[in-house]
Amino acid sequence: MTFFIRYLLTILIFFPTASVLLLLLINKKNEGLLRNLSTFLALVEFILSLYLFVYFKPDTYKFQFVEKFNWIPSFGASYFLGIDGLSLFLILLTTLLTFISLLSSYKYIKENVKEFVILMLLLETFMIGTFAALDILLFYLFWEFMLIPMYFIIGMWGTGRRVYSAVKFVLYTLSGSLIMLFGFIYIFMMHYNQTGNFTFNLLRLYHTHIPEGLQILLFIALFLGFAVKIPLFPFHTWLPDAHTEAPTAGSVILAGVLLKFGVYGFFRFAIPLLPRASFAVAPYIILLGVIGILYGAFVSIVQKDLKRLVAFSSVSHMGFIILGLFAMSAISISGSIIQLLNHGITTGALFLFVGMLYERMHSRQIKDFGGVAKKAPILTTLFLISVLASVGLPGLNGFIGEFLILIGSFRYFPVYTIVATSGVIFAAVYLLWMFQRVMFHEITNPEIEKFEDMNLREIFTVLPLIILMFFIGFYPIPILDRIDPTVIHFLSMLHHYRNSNSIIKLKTGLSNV
Amino acid sequence: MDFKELITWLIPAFPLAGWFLWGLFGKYFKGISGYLASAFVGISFILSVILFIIVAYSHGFTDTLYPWIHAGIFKAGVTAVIDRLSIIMLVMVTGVSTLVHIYSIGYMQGDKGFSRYFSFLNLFVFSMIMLVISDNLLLLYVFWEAVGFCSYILIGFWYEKKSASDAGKKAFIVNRIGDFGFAVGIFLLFLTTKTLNYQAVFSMIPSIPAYTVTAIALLLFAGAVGKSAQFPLHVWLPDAMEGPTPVSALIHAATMVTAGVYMVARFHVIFSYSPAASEVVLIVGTFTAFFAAFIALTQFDIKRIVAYSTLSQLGYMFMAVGIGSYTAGIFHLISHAIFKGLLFLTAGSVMHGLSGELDLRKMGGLYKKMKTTAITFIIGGLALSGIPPFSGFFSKDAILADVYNKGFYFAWAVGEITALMTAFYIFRLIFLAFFSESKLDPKLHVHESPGIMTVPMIILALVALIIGFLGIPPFNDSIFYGFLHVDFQNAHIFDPIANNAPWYFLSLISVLMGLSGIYIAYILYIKKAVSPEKIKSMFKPVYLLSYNKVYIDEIYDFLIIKPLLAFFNFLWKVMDVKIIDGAVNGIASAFAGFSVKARKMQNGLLMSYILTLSVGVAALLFYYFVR
Amino acid sequence: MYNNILPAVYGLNLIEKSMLSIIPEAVIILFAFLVLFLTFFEKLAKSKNPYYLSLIGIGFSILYVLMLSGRDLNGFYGSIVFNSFEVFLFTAILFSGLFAVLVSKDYMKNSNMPNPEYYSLILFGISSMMFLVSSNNLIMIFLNIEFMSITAYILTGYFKGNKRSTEAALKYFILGAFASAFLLFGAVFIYASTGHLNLYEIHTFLKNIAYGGLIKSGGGMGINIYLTAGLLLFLTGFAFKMSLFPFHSWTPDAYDGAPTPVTSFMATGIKLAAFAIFLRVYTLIYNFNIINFNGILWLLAVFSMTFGNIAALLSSNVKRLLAYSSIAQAGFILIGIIGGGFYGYSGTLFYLLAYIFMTAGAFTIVIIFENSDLISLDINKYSGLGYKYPFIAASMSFFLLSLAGIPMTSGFMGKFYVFSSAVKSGYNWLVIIALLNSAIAAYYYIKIIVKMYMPDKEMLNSSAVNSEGAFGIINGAVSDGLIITIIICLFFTLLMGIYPQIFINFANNSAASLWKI
Amino acid sequence: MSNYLILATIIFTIGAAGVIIRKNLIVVFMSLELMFNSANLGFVAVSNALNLVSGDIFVIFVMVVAAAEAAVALGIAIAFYREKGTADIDEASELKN
Repeated sequence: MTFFIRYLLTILIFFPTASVLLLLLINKKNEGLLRNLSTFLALVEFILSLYLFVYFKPDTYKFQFVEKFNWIPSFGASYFLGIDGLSLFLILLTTLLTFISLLSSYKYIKENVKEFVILMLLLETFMIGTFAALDILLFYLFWEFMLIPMYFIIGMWGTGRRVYSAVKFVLYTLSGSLIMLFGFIYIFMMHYNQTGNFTFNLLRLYHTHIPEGLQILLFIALFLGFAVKIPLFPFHTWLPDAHTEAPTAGSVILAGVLLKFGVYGFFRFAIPLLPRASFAVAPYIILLGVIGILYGAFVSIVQKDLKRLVAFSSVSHMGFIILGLFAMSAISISGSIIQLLNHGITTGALFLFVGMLYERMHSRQIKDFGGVAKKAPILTTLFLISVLASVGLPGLNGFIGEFLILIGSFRYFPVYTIVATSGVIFAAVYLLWMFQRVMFHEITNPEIEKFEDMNLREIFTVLPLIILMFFIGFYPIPILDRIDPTVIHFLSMLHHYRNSNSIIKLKTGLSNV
Repeated sequence: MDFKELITWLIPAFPLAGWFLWGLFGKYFKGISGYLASAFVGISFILSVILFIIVAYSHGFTDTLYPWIHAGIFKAGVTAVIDRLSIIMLVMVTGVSTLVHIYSIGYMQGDKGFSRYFSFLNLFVFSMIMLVISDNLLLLYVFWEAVGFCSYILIGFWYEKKSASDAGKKAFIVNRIGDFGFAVGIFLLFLTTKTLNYQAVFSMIPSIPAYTVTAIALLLFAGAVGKSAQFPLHVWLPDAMEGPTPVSALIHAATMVTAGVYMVARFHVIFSYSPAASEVVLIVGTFTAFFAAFIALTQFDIKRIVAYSTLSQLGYMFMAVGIGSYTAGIFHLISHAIFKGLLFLTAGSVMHGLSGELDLRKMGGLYKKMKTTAITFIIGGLALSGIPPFSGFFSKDAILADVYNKGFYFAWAVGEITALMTAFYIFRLIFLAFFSESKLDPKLHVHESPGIMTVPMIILALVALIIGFLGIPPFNDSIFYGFLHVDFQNAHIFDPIANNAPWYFLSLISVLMGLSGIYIAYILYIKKAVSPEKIKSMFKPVYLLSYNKVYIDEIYDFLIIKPLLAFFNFLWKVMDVKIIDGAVNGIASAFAGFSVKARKMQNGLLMSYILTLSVGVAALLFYYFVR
Repeated sequence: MYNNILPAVYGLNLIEKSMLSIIPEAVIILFAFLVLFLTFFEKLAKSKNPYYLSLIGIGFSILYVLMLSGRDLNGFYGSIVFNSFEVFLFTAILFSGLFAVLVSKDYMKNSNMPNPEYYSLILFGISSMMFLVSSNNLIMIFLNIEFMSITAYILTGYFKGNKRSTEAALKYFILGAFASAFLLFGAVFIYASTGHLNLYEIHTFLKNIAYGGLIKSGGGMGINIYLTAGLLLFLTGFAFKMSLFPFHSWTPDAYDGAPTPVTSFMATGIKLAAFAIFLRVYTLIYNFNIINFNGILWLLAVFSMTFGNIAALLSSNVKRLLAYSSIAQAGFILIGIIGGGFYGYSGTLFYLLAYIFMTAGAFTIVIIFENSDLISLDINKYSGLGYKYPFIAASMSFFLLSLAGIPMTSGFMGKFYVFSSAVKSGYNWLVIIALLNSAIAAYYYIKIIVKMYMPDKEMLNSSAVNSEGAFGIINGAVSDGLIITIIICLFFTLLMGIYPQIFINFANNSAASLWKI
Repeated sequence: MSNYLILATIIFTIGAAGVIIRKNLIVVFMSLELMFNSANLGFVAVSNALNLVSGDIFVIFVMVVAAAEAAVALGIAIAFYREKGTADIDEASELKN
């Protein structure tokens, strides 16, 4: 058992890979077995990941479940894993969503089932690895190879302009990450020049001394990598295409997990490595975030395609998270982390529902719907819950995150915060309007007449998410307790840079009220 | 937790349980769910009465159920504050809710969403209770939004009707606009006081610079404006009448819309320390009172008339809290809850009798057909127009007297005129509906509502009859004042009594106003001494203005909604697709162009290859020697 | 490393040492002749013997390389050296030769070309490359470059009666001869300025000048000019072989026209040998503070990358596409040399090794689906392969991703290695340009993957999936030699991507021995 | 010796020019030979000037190589002529883009 706990992260990372090897042996024809087995394995993975939660010590900021082996000594790269409060929950989210999206695609994925499940499990490996890696090279390996399975999932099972979207997704993200790689290499070499030995160990690189001007340049390099993933306002255009054309499972993973990597990267790499720069540029990044909030909301209001609408809505949501993260106050950062989970849960659920609507109607156009509520009460209720969670209705998860973010950021960026708060209104507008047009009114489209309600599998698919929405909404303490030390330590690493940059803040007129 | 804390938490627990039960297993309960729901709410009514007695003979207390959020220095728990203010609200809310539940059993009979209706009604009661007893602003905000959601879902209860779901959406969004201000207020408050707990906040308020307090107060008041449908955010309430009538009675007359008043009263410390903010409250209240009454003069939809009267009565309450006489405000809140609930229920019963007919022009002479309804309605009307000894007289009069005595003569005058108008439009309604000759279409079979509907109406009527006497003797030595005033001890008294006119003088004026209003209505619609048409033609523009609700909706639609939508479309179609994505694809196609050019170089001719090569060599040599 | 069974070197006299130092090449040449002799016997020539014979030869050679590994020999009066640098490169070259042989078997049979000469030419080519790598003398360099080139010319034109093949040979020959003339002429100037032909001697000579300050005191000006001219012209010759822009122009046509196994051989072996010898020459006689050659290399690298990638973007012929990509790859490899230092050179070697495996793998798959009608190289032919041949398509995607430099592949590690070396010595812009380039490159590699897995319906019927008589496919099954090649390449590409340390050590050893004089 | 080298350079340039401008295959080959031989001249000159022997050795090797190349060249040329029926190198333009 102790062994098991000691190497839990490794087990979590490579269990899906092992499952893939197992699945490779199964005959392509035997689809039922493939589906069930893969889903079961994903479930096992999720249960395994719960051990992380159980054995996680909430009272320390130190990295836990640490594993460290030499990997490439001549680059000073090592197989170095460990999690803190943030990565703990992101890993849990990953395993849960993978399971759910596998469960959700029983009906959606009709051909090449084998390839699909294999890719999904492969993807899981890389996602978990990315969250667990504390060695930059290892992180980058996982980070970038992750694109490939996702690319296949979008391209092979997508709809419409799937190839265009897939390629766009890969190239967009790749270009970002390559610039980011340059930043990493540069810091790596900088550390070498200072200490005379190569290392990719993140905790050591934190102590690299980098002059401010250079920091800003490097920050831009890393920023490009992460901002594309998030996606931050001007770099977001890959997202609607990818989301719209991807299969349901793909969209769920994309929205639920992949978008988190950008924020995770900022939290784990960009800001601690380049603290001065991050304080210097924080106002501008927050500006982008706030623009993103409003822009995403505005554009979603006029969308005609359900998935596209949800996609733009997640642009808006990620804006909130960025605001909270870069406001650099304990409250707002905890809010951002909570909101990361919320966005994963809520948007994931929304995509699942859109997927269900699509499976039944083979259309994503809002105008083709209307009056579904009469035919499918269960679907309507659960969908409504997720919509409200995404609107940020109190009592559901979304509210906690948004409120903490806003109340925390208000201290340092009052103006931006107020603007961002207005985003909440528009969220209500586009989501409720969409919901009304899809679910309410008289039935106009005869197709709706033979619209059947959710079956048991579908209910079980979304139920965990719905429960989580209520749970986080009413009792977020278990989560907040575990992320609090992490956040406090994060800020204590930065805190003596804040004052040194207050001048810059004053210049941009964004100092404390 | 000891007994009183236990029941404190049992009071919301029952409706919550109700919501889960009818929500999940509604279709197994069928009709029973209505009775059970009423029973649940009834239980919490009884419990709150018990709690009332406990509190009345001891002192208030607070109790934390569990810690909810803590992040950094931010802490908030699920905590209840039980003091006289909240307990009075509690009794009122649960009481009215119980009656409305019972009434609804009859009203919603045979609707396919029966259980759904009751589950959401229970959810609303739960949220309202929590709103009343919550002990920190975050919790307040939570349930502030929760009741908003309930009203959204209940207004849009008949979702097939586009108008209904539109109205629901409108309500939610307009409330959101108010809550935006409310939220920012909370942020500012937290920024200055570092806490959201009532007691902690109040204890710090005196030490905070006045302008900050004013800012906070105004922002919070924005929330109240949204929730209590004051001008300019009043637009959602009239549309909200699309919902089932009991819902209008409970949510849009008795309880939710009064939450704003409750909130201002609850934060009396903040408001009383900022005269400017209170001024604003007074102005908004006064204006809305007049404005709504003015619109109500000429409407023909009975529910809308009653709705506008709600607006104007809420205006009165805000006048009260605006001048710092909070007890008067709460008193009017309570009595208004009773008689306005009564009016809505009776209006609903009229609808029920006429199978959904709402237009005054198609009614008349109903008195003979449905006596109970008529009588109860008239009682409500008298209460509304402030005729003694009905409750409205005492409560409204208390407010106007305070306004006069604190020296706001203009506000007082407006109030009196509004009283006249109120009396006029409500009796215009009564006369047109119940007395003047019938204009019903004959094949419509008009019938009195069943007992299950009439009994609650009667009860409410009786209460409306007696509750006013809590208000005597007048002014600050009344029973109600004596009971409630202890909670407003630490309010900052910012304007002294300018003059204390004898109470009978003021009362006389307002009673005269009321009576004259009734008399005008009588002349116009019973005696037909002057035909309404003549007056209509006399004040054509005024009439149109009033009839079209001062064109507010149209103005909003034209000035705000349409331009915004155009802008959003621009953002998407041009900004996103053309500019940003265009740039991305532009780069791609540019590279494609380069590629074609680059492959032109590879033209297959040996000559050009050799040439390239030697040019390369030449370039190398050049690079070193000539340069 | 010192696990060899031969007696210690010290006992041996000069001749014996010299002989010892060329055993691996000698073995190959021996077998080349053996294969050649098979042509005298009809029966043997028809059968598969040449194929197996050459495999055996390569096997022996590898054996000898391993035996000699760790020794530090130089023979023939210092014009041939053998140390861990050669060990590394011989292994690489022999691997590429091995692949060339393995993939040729059924290709030859299906395109009915005469066997033995072909194999012997391949073997000669291998040996010439090995000689080139280990040569340490201007004469030897010139000689072996020509030796290598001539075999390459012949192999390119090996398709009897095939217009494209002949034309490719012609172009390759003329340009090649032209370039080697420049090389030769450069040698003249170097000789004129230093008076030595042995690299080590030139090295010491230049060192004395460089640090003895003869240049500064105007007396050496003449030397300086001659030297500059010589080195530049010499560089031209190498740049041609390394197919750097603007000396690249032969690459697409030659690669396109040649029989694909030969293309693969050229793309891997010749490039490898050229880079290796250039690396040695560069370290020995270029990077003194006489002239700064990094500037020129910088330009060459940037141009090659950019041109290669951009030209490849839209090309729809797989062989040409890979040719252009190889130009770009050459640019990437050059970055390591520019980065310089021990780190950079070992990075270059590592990248070269990685490059061998991924390129050979990619070409192998091209061979499989090549077909007597040469349009079969259009990438549309690859539509839907992912479903008919899952393993092959998957490995193809893997090789392409490796070429694109996606992590988990050797390509990424190599790129990372050379880039970091460049950053180490401060060539930031070069690295940024290179990174952007590899972003562009990703597009056309991915384009092929798209074809294989996400075909558009109308392309499917023109696909190689249902076209008959692909060279690599014997009655439905992909033939063993190809599969073996793919598996080897896959294995190494993956291993170098995931656990590169072994290979890095290997490369470090050889890079360390570059300066051993 | 520099004069010799200049002469060699001139010859080399002539050869290169010949390769570039002449269209006939055979002439191109001859110009290539010219280039090689200019190099030989250079070597001889240098080794003579610095009275070394290695240059002369190099020259011999170059001659050998040149011979070999010529053989291959003619082989290719014949094959080309067979297919195209002409010795004009502009005919070799099937492989492009």
